[in-house]
Amino acid sequence: MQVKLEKRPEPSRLMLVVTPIASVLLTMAIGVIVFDLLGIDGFRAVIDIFVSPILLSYKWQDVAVKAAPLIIIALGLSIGNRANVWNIGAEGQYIIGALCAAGIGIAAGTTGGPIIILMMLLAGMAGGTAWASVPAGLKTRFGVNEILSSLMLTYVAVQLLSYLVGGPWKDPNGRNFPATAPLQPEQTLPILIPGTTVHLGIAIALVLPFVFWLIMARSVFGYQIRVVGSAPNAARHGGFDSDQTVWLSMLIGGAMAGLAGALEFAGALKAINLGFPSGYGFTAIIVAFLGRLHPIGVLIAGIVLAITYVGGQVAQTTVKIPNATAGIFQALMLFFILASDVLVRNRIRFVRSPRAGSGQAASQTAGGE
Amino acid sequence: MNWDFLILAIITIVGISTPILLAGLGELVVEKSGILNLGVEGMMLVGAISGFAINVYSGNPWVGVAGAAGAGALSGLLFGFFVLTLRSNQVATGLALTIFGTGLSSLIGLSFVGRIVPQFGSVFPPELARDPVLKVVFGYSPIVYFALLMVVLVAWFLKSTRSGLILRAVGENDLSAHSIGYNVIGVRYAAIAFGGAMAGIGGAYFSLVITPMWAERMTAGRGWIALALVVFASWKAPRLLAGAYFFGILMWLELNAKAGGLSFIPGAQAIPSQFWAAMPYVMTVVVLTLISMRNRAGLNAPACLGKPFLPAT
Amino acid sequence: MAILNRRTLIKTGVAAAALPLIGSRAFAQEKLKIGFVFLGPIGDYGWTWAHNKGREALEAELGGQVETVYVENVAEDASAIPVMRDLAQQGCKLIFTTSYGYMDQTIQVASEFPDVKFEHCTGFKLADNVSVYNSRFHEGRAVLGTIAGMMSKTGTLGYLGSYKVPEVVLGVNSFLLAAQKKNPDAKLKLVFIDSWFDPPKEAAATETLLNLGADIVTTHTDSPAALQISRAARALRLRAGCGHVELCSECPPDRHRGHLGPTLHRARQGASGGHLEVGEHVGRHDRRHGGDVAVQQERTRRRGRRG
Amino acid sequence: MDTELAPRLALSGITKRFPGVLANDNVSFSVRPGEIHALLGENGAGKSTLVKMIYGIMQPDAGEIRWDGQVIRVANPKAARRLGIGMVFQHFSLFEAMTVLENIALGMDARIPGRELESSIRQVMEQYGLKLDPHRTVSTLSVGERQRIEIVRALLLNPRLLIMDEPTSVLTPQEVEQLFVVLRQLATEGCSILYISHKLHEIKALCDTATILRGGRLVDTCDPRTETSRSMAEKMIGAGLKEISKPASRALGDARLVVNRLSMAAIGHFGTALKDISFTVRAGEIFGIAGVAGNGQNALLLALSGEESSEDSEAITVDGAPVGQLSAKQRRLRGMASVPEERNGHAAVPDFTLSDNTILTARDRLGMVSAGLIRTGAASTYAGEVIASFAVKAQGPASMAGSLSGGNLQKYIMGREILQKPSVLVVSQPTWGVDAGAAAAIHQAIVDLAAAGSAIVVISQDLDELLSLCDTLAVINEGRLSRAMQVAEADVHEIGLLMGGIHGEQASAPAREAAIAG
Repeated sequence: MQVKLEKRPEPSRLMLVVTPIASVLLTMAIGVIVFDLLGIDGFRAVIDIFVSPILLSYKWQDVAVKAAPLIIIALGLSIGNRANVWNIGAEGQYIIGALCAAGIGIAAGTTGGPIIILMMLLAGMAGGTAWASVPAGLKTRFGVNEILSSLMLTYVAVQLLSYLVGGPWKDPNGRNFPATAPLQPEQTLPILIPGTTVHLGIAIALVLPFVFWLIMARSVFGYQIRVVGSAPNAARHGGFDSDQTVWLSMLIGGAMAGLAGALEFAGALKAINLGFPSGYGFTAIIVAFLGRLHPIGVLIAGIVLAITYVGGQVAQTTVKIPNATAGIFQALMLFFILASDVLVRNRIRFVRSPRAGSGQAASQTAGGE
Repeated sequence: MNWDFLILAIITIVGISTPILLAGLGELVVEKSGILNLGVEGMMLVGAISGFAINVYSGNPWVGVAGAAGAGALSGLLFGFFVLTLRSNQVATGLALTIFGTGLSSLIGLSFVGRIVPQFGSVFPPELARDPVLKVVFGYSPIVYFALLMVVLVAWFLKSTRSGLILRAVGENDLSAHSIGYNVIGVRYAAIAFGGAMAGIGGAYFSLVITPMWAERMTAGRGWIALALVVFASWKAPRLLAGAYFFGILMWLELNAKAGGLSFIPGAQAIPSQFWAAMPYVMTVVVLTLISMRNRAGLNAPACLGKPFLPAT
Repeated sequence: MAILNRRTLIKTGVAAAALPLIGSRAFAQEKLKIGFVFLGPIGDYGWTWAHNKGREALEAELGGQVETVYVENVAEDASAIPVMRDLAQQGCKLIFTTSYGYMDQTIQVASEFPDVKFEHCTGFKLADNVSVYNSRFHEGRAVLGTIAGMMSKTGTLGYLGSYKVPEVVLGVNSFLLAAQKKNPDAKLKLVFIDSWFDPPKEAAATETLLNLGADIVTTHTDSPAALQISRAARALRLRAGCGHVELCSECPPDRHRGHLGPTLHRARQGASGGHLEVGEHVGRHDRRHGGDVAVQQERTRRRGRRG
Repeated sequence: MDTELAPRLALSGITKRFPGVLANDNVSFSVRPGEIHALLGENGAGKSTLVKMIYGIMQPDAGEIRWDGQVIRVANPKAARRLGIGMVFQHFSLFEAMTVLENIALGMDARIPGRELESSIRQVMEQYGLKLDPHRTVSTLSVGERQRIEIVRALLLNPRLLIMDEPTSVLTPQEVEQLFVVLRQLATEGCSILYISHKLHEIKALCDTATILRGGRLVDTCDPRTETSRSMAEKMIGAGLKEISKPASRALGDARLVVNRLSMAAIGHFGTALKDISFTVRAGEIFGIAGVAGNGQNALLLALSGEESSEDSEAITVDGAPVGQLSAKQRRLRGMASVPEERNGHAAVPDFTLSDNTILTARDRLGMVSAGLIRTGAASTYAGEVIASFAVKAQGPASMAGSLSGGNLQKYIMGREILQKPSVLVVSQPTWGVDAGAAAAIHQAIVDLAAAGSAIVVISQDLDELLSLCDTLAVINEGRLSRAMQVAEADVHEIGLLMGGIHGEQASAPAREAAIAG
């Protein structure tokens, strides 16, 4: 007997929806077992990480603040991934976006108001776009692998941030700590719900998935992205230029990451220090996959991931596990969702081992693996 | 500048280069087989804590290193299972492995904070290892010599053995290799396990040699530098060695820039330390571009790197 | 930040504003819940490690009276706010925010929870329910400098700094000035690694300092990497030693201490139902009482500023 | 056993059936030691299936294979090699970044130390005059040199039968000459050669015997040296062609599509360059392009559809307007439509619904887009129209394209283009793998479209189809197009010669050399 994967004629829609949910549940189940084995109250840990942030209403704003950048970045990345363009440098684009917004803030001095805020957001998008244009250009011009180039540029961005906040942009009143001066209150994003930290960026993160959904489902551009990812030759036949697709998907990914950086800066953190690069750009890749590269899926996945972050902090104080543990859960969810792609596209069949030796058998088993 | 300065500089550079050399060497073999594993940092951390923990229990650093290699290989195989058997996306799975390894090592490490471990003795007679001059040759941890040995072995393996030839063939054209009759998946599993083992030893170098202790995230991003290094070395083992030491020199320059002690390089103080810190990545992009600009002829980038293996059924 | 071996503090002034943090009632039955916001992992062997030791000592000493919780790896930005808020919401009545970078966040959250007392380490902003505490690290540094001045053969001293911030600079100056009292020709090689915690970089930087001629290295970073490196560098007759954490010549992780004093003292005050008064508390290291636990009141000054 | 009497290889009654196709039907012939034996036939005649069974890649359903007189079963290629059967594939795939030596080592069944292998390679190369540096990287080699690697690899096994599958399709004439020298030498040494080709002049020049297959059946085994090209062509494409149903003569209008000296470089190693292609299609005309597969049909389709644009904008004109440099999208706006031969993944996206698949090519002409947004209603309506008009068996516009049978998908794709009323339609293999009913429907639709005044180009390997459908016909061979012939006056034998690479006076030797040099 061997396990054989059999390609489904059509991807299973049921599996498409069931597998992400199953991945989360399976992750929780494994969490309970593993933690119990480690002598930690596994049930409590899993509840705290996955459920407490939902039950405790005062945690909602924290979840929202964490989810916003994840969702926005993941939306941009999911476009590229759909077209088989692998921008994994969103972290760098996020950093550059925040720096550009900070540049506008610093240049504006004490001036504030909607115009300045708008300029900051636009500058953030421009910065992220510019940073993403390097791998896009290298890819279309010279065929440079965008996975590697965009990853490398992330670390260049980190150093640029380090240089700026520790040098030219250092807060003169900051006791020499490497950080920018806090934004003027008139330069920060408006708070939508008084008394909370829910800022404008969260509204943007809630609206954008629907905009992206509209674009992906209804626009010619979304169609182009889907065709290029699904059947490149058909895309060429349909008159869609592959270089253009690379450019657009990279730049949109960069713009979204840059926007997220600007929003995080102007809405949540209000100053940039060396701790600014917090890995949102990488986690967003998980969000994009967990959301099945679908804008609404990304919205939900972003919230789920944010819950695990917030829940991870809860679990630190309750069952006393290190906060990196939340990463185990995030990784497990992603492992499962990626693995379950197999089920979406294939069904599993158990077949008898074919007769060895004959040429036919050899060719049958060749693909079965 | 005097000799002492030079000798100590070399010792520092060799020290900071060794973990990226080890992890890079493993990743080189993995990438040569056509797989891109972005989980190096995670595998290094798993190796660091495993090596440390096993050293605590066994009291023997050698056993610790072996354990680190085993744990690294296991985490690599986890990646392999998803990527090879279930054919999940390599990029996303690799990132997940890094996150996973970071979390797992923190969790395991909880009970190892503050423990003391036995350390490696010198492989050479102490007179040699401590000689003010000869220590530049004899004064390193055994893992440093192991790393150098592995460079030679990997270079020989890839260039001169049939197994190495098959491994390269699999990375170059998996479908052809498959049609000739080679076991593409099996070769890649082996490569990934080796890559994990080397990353694990690289991680153990932190927890057993550089700073014999366990601390969360103690590899501090060196796994990403190792990834850059493989590209910088254009997938050649001898160049990887040179590249590792070159990156080591850049890291050393960064520190010297911060120390303001760079009087021996005119004007160097004016260069922000971040410049040196960014150099490995910038140069990697430049090298990558040069590689891609020329015809692929004579280049080593594995043609199947990062692409899924989809044999016709 | 700092480090502290703290001892304690005091306070004065203002009692008017000071809240009866813990009122006298109820403490017999109800445990005082104390929260800690940590910058690094508790396994960093440095700043956070020492603070956590203080937390553990607190539980050991006041076991029945207090319950402690902590959150580690909290970034020094706005994301610390929800963490502090969460601790307050969980019922902590006393919260230690253990790094300078939490200053504004502490002030903000404190304003939302007037009945919770906050103790912020190394900052300078006060509020009705926010005190700051710190140690006189420079005194310890001066002791180190004195020793270094007397023992160094080469007259070149190494100092592994983290960030070029006032506290660190203060330590550097006192170290060097003290050393120069003993050896007027003493010179200092100084590296800032722009990080509190990066063991490989700390290790390499230490080697760099040794390479630049230093035969004694002191550190103001969090991991013991520098100590381990200097210890390994046997060519130096004098092993380098000792950071801000603890004066010791055999450094490894088991010998670190710190932070205990002020932490303990303040918590003890709270747990015993006494008033915690707001102010600036500065502790001094005092080995006579076992170093870490000794607490002495030294000075109190109430400042007018509020966050 | 007596090798003088027993043929080296003898096939008798070999039959191989695939779902829906009888690939080989009771084929019998034999190959003597030292004989160069041609297997001649059009694409789909069953040559490849036959040699795959000899080489052990497939097993016959019936019949027996004798080797030196003994009945054998060739389980797999390795077993074939052990018997002494070597094969050089038409589309060999080598490891580009590796050296010649490494490539050969990888393909050997035995582990031979590098130095030893190198000396045997050098020996083989010297023996047969094959020039190749074992240490060169494959990516720096020409296609002919790459083929030499495959030949050397096969020769290292000291084969007693060497199968060559269309070996010259990628070679220059000089390389072909060199190859023939090697093959003749091998034959004189006693190695039998089974030479698959459709090129009549090569077979006449090289082979001792020719076995001609058509439609999976053996038509004849003859001596090519005594046959004429014409007689072999006749056998290859079928002398007994069914009655050509001449299309009712239509009044043709003005020239709508004019291709003028269109040239294009080859894409990839196995692509075919287009050389100086010129033809004109008038309104109402159906223009057929015949030829054996792999002679530039794909390149021509891509060049006409706009997926590959030409450097010369005047090389292609539609209704007088130059479109050579326009993109596929722009050409479609000018009224050009095209249907490539590969349905899944090229003409249509299998993972998309039929409705979404209309958007691929019909979005601009049929107003399915407004302000950058797709009007899904319009797409769905149009998909429904196509399904209804072309009797496509599908659940409806929401069906996945990949779930349709080949014939239905082809009808859908043809319908999608035809209902757009293009002024020029270029279609490749319109009825490939399509059942008779669907084929008739597609043919009718093409005729109707022409009757409505469109200019139509049909590229097909099915000569019957072209003869019955087209007004005019030309043959493509090695990237060149013959002169156009009126189907009504066409000489089937001449077409056969053209398909077999006999260019007659049109492709004189000097012109050919010049083209290659350029």
